[in-house]
Amino acid sequence: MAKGPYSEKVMEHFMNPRNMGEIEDASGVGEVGNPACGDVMKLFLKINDDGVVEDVKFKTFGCGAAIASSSMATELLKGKTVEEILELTNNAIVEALEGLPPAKIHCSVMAEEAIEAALKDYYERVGKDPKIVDEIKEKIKNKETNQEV
Amino acid sequence: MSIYLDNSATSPVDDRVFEVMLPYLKEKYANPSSIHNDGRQIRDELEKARGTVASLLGADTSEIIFTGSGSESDNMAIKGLAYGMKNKGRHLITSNIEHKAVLETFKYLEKEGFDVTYLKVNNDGIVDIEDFKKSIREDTILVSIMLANNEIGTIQPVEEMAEICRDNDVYMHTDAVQALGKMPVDVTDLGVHMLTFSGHKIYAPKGIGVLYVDESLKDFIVPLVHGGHHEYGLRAGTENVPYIIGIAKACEIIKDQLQEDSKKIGYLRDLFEKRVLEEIPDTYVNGARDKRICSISNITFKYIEGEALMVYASEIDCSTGSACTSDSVDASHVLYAINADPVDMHGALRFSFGRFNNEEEVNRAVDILKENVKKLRQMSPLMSNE
Amino acid sequence: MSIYLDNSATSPVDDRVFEVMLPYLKEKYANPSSIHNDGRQIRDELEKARGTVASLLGADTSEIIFTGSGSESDNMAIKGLAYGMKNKGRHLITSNIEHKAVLETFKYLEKEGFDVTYLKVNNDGIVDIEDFKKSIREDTILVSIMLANNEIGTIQPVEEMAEICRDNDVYMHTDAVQALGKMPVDVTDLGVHMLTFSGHKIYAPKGIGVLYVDESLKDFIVPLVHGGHHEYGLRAGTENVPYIIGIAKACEIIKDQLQEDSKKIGYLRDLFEKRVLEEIPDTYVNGARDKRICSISNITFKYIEGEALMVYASEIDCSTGSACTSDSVDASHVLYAINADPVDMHGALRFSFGRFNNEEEVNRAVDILKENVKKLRQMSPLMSNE
Ligand SMILES: Cc1ncc(COP(=O)(O)O)c(C=O)c1O
Ligand SMILES: Cc1ncc(COP(=O)(O)O)c(C=O)c1O
Ligand code: FES
Ligand code: FES
Repeated sequence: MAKGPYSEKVMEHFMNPRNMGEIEDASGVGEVGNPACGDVMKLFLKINDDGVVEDVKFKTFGCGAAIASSSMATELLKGKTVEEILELTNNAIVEALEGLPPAKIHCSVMAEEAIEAALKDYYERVGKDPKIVDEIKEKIKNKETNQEV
Repeated sequence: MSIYLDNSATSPVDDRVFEVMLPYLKEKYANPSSIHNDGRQIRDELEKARGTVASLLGADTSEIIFTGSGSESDNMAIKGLAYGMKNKGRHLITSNIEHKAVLETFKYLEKEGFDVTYLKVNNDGIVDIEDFKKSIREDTILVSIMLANNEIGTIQPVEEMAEICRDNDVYMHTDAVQALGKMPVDVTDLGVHMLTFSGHKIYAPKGIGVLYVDESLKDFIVPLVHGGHHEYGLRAGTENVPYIIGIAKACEIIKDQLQEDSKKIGYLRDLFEKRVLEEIPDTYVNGARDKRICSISNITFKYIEGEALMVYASEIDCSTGSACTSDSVDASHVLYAINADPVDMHGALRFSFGRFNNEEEVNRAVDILKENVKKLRQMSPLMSNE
Repeated sequence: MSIYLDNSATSPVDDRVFEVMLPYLKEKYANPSSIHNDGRQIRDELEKARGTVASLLGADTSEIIFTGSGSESDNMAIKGLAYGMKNKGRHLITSNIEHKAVLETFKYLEKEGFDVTYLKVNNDGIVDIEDFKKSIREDTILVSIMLANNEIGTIQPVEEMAEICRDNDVYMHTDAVQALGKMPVDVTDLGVHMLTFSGHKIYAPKGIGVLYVDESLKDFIVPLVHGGHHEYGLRAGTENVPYIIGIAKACEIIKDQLQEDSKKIGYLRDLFEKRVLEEIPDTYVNGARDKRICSISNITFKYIEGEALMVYASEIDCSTGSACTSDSVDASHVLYAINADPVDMHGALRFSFGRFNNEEEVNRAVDILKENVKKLRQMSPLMSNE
């Protein structure tokens, strides 16, 4: 791949995005971003009765970093349980992509937010309080900062 | 080989320009300020080059100042006059679609105690003459409005404005960096007091600019670079002889073939635009199509993001906004100024055509765009159905 | 073919420098600010060049700013810091043997409300450290003293001064235009905050300069040229890529062969001087002979006028005073400063040697001078007898 602003991994996912498209009968859909800001990410999750991600698809309006982050996110999501999903931070996505330019880090944050939004939608659909998502996230964050100390 | 449709960002050096520069990078190296024969010969050749540039612009030889870039010329004109005339008044006028070299200079002068009016443009990307008239005050000393915009190519009514300036005893500068070589540019016809252009947009190298300064103004301009008496005492520093010889040749070529160039470049641009608009749905042109220089086509591809398209269509060299802003993720200030749709704005790309493009390249570029716009739209959540 | 002994006015471009620049005047023309692949490749190469320059100076890559000339670097350093720090103080210190690019900048700043001390030099052409210490005040913000003088070649005690500056919380700039390539120049060893040099004195082309700026200072410097974010926001304008690549190569060569160069150049200069002093009566060297860079020999030929000798000995390219003052009939401010005899002063010529001179040229030059000094002296009423 030609030398560009992005790592080879980013370029690879950008040019050949995995799991692009929509899921008709999704268990949860998350949409984040604002078209006026130049980025929208839509994530479709299919979660089975065991709480495991069976299928995942995305649609993204945005730059290469946004598209690559979406694609990488879907790969990381597949086969994970709901709890495991929530452990997935934007840092993990950036790492898996072998880095993003500083101006483009927010594109990976968007991917994390899209996952959260999709999960909340899933919780709502199965009749659980979507706030759980925030609580779990909070716990994970605390654990991380404790580890750093 | 990439298809270079980014001639407004910078142009290749014309072979004829390259050829005349060569001896000055080799055996003709003497300092034009040296009084020995080798120095004097270079001085003569340098002054002849100055005359060639003057002749293209309809100026006198002594009104041509060589600088290190278009940006430096803009800065020198604006700061030089503002500082030189600050006792006469402290009000300055410009537009909100100027190049950064102009806008940032005015922003700096605001901090220095000057008062700046930034004129709005209409949705076509053109300054309104009535607005302009109203903005002139008793204490206005300088107006700087670009001749042609670098992102959408729109031509400003500089001639009319310069006349109004002269009636009101106000000085007028124009940034003609994008205009020169694409339309007739004559300082007498335009009636401006100062005019900027840059070598690397007219097939000369990067790192040389020109500032035309009306003879009557030369005593008032405060230099940016003090020192030796180079450039009539307005810009110190040993002259960049090779590039001066080069930019003069570039001017001579423009004098010779402006009509031929504009016809060809305009034909290619129009062919490109026609095919894109017809064959790729949901696309449109930004800025007035009828009041543009022949070289620029700024096109919005709805539902996708410009940089993403650039990477997908990587065989094509083009720009999102101006090249200088590529390190920021902000959308272009010019598209904002013409009230472009805030979503569509992100899908705008600038294609700029030049002397060395050909029809085959243009057709290939359209085909590449077609295919990749389609691919990216399939990913876009903004498209209602696939 | 003339004998070029004017390398301090300007130097020929080294073939190795020429070679590496060529591709950037031809196919490698993309704008380094463009985000397409061609642009990014040029950006990488440009930043590599910045690293090469930094490495010669012992600086960090991000401390190197490319400008349009030595004069621009001097102006940028001095005005940039003066304006940036004017709230801290308004006192500036320099010497009276600086290059015009420095002196005229300080004269301008005096008009702008700054207070400037011009240090005298002794008869050797060197600033006195005790004088310097005494000149520092509470409100001193900047000292600018050249590393080597361009007319007589004397080396100033910049390292000692920089240490005193650091002790007193004052910033120090040095103009190393003549020093680079003739003696070791390392910003860490020197301890200066800013350092200027110019391409065309080190076998790169005219029209490019470098300013080293200590990282900690970059936020305070007010740019001369506002606009795009080029050069860390300190100098707007599309980069002169060919010359940047060229000046980096010139630096690489210096890093490689400084010792070899200085040995050879010093040998030729000493041979020249020895023969002139021995074989032409009533001649002497201006400035300290032992504290000089290896390349310059400023010689007074009593009883005759320098320009006349230059014309008679027209096969030799050399200078009366510095090249920049050649359009005035005033004698050199440097010779005044060292208290040169007011009559003799007019008979002074500067011969400056470089990488591409050879012994045969030097010997021929002496023979030519010998013959023509004799001829002119026969015309001179100042000679008691022939
Ligand atoms: C000591 C010194 N400083 C500054 C300059 C100016 O350099 P430039 O001609 O590149 O502006 C010169 C040479 O002209 C010089 O000798
Ligand atoms: C309209 C306009 N003005 C000024 C400039 C600055 O010219 P340069 O890059 O030579 O500084 C440019 C191009 O970058 C331009 O398009
Ligand atoms: S989508 Fe906005 S910068 Fe990546
Ligand atoms: S002798 Fe002619 S200038 Fe002095």
